[in-house]
Amino acid sequence: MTYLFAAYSIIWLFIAGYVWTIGKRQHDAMKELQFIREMKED
Amino acid sequence: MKHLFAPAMAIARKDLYAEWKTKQTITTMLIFSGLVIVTFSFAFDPSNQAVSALVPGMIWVITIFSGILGLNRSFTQEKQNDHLHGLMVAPVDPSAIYLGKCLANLIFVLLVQIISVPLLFLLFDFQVISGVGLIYFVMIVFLGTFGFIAVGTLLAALATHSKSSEMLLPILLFPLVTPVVIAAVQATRIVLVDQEGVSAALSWMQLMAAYDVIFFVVGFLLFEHVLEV
Amino acid sequence: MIETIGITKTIGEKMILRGVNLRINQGESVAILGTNGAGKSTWLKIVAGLLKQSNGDVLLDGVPRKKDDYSQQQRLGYLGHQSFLYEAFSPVENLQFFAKLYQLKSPDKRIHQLIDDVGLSFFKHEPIRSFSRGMIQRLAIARAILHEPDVLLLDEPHTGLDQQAVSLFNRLLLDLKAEGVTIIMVTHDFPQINAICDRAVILRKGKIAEDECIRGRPVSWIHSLYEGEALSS
Amino acid sequence: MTNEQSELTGIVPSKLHKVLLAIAVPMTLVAMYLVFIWTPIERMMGPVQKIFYFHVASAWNAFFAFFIVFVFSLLYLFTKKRSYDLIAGVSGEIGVIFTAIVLTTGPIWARSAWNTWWTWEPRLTTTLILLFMYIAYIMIRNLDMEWQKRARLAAVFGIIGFANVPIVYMSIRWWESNLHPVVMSEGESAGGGLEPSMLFTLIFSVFTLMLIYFILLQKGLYVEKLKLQVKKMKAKEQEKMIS
Repeated sequence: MTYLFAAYSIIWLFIAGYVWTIGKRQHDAMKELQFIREMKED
Repeated sequence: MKHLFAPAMAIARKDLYAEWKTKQTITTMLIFSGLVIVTFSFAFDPSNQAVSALVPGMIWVITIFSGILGLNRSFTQEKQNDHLHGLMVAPVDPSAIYLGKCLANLIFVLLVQIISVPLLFLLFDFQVISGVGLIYFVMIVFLGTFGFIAVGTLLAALATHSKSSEMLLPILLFPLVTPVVIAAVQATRIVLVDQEGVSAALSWMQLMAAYDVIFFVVGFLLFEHVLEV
Repeated sequence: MIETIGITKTIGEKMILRGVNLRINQGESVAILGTNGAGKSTWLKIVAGLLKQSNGDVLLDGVPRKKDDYSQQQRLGYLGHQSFLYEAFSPVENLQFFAKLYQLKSPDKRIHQLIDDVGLSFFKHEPIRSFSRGMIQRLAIARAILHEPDVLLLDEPHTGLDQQAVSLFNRLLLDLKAEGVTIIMVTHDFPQINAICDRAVILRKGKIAEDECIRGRPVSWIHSLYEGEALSS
Repeated sequence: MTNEQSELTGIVPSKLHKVLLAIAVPMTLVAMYLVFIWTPIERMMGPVQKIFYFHVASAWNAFFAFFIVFVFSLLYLFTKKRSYDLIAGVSGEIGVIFTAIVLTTGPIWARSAWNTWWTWEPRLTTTLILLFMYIAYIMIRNLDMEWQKRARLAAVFGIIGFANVPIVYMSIRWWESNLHPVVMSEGESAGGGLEPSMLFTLIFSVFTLMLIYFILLQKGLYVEKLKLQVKKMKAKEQEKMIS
């Protein structure tokens, strides 16, 4: 039974991990965008 | 067609002739395969009878690792003076470059095998096969090597675009050649170790032949996309 | 003869060429000028068939260039930054290899003639590994005109040549010009433009900025044209 | 500001994304309910057998993801449209995630069912080769060069990689059947011996993961496009500052 739970936690962990990577990419892109905006205003 | 075979032969001959003059690649490949054989003899006691079961695997380890060296050279040497551009501005079908390079690489690897495989048999005191078995063995070696080179040439051209092509090529190549490696090792084992299952060896050879055809055609068709600057 | 219509080329995010319309007639010798990154080499590579344009057409005698039309390719000679020559081979062996690529029939006589023309007769059978830049460039031009092209595309051919090599090289080009070969040259070297070319095309930011006849004009005039000060007078 | 906003409107998260997400959450919950509670416990293997549903579903979706890579690689080579290249790239990444799921849940299952972590079972071995192949694919995608060239190289690899999959599977299967004539795992997931409720759960799991695949694909694609847009704007600004 523990094996079963371990397996399903790993599955969701992997997917969550990928979602997190995408989120980080988006976050970085947004930060960059903010930077460009500030540069524009200068 | 006119722009395919004649230039392909010219390119293959140019590679072989350049190699004849410098003897760099072949020497490196031979020394490397010699070192692999010596390392094997340390790892597995050559006087042990059971070790003969490992000989088929060793043949292909030598082929693949020394082959990688040759494949890497094959295109990195063409980058020195932008030689590939010189080939591309000529009225030459891009696939002719693939064809010529395949041929030259195939000959290099076969030459290395002709020297290193008997050496392996000798050092591991392997009983020499004869007659039909030998013919099968030669055919298996050829089919396996051809498949390896067909994929390897395409991927070597792909990898040269990277700055660290020497590191990239093995990573790209090994997963793709697994079928041919499995088939070649199995068929070689059957022919060399237990001769009873020749029919099984035949079906492995069919698999290799199919692989060879598929990847040669794919390489032939896709090569122009790998070439463009 | 050669015509490019609305050529654009994007490499990475950068738009290198933004619609180049240029028509070059048979027998003209044209210099393509421009600052670094103006797209002149890119344009030349597209005409040579090394790069594919993103948009637009390259016409050769009114026929669009196709990648599998090898008779068009046969009419072009291209000399890039690099020599394309194999260092382990001698001049004769190098030219023999390219003669095979271009499928010339009985090329030996032409090969030896060309090697004599570029003044490498004494080194015919030496591997070119030990050659100087000037010697290699001479052989490279021999390679580019080996198959007697109608159009010669040169990418900064004078860089790294000493005075003597330059004059020999220019004489070669002028001979070719007299034979009616169209010469298109990307360069920065104004005195050589003056010596060889009839027409100057100046690219700025991927577009043609100036297109002038320069025959009989002094070098300074070309310079000011390049700087963008000269008005057509 | 308006100019900038108009540049970004092309890539705002679409409504479809929200709809898909709204379907996905309940569907996932239902799938988990089906897997853990609704389906009967298999007699031979016990509850551990329930790993099977998502294990197989991940495998199928990994194949599907790689098939998408293949299709869009082909499309890219013919049309040279950047969005096709992006789709292939994101799909390859998701495929690797699914493959990793297959390769971690497989051993867990094997451990409890046959008391060994790894079996050189054809499907599992093929999946391992697939993982290596598509990691190599992602490595090509991360090469430092202009995107047109990188996309072209990646597309070539995506095509030959996928063409290789059936051959890898065949060869490993033959190799296996030569190694141990009685393959212990034969038929375990063939679907023939499954109870209807189990089959239903399996199919439901497959669709759940496929929905998740599409959501990830869409989100990944959106972020990639956003990154591109930002990069373009940055280049523009830099050009302005220089001149």
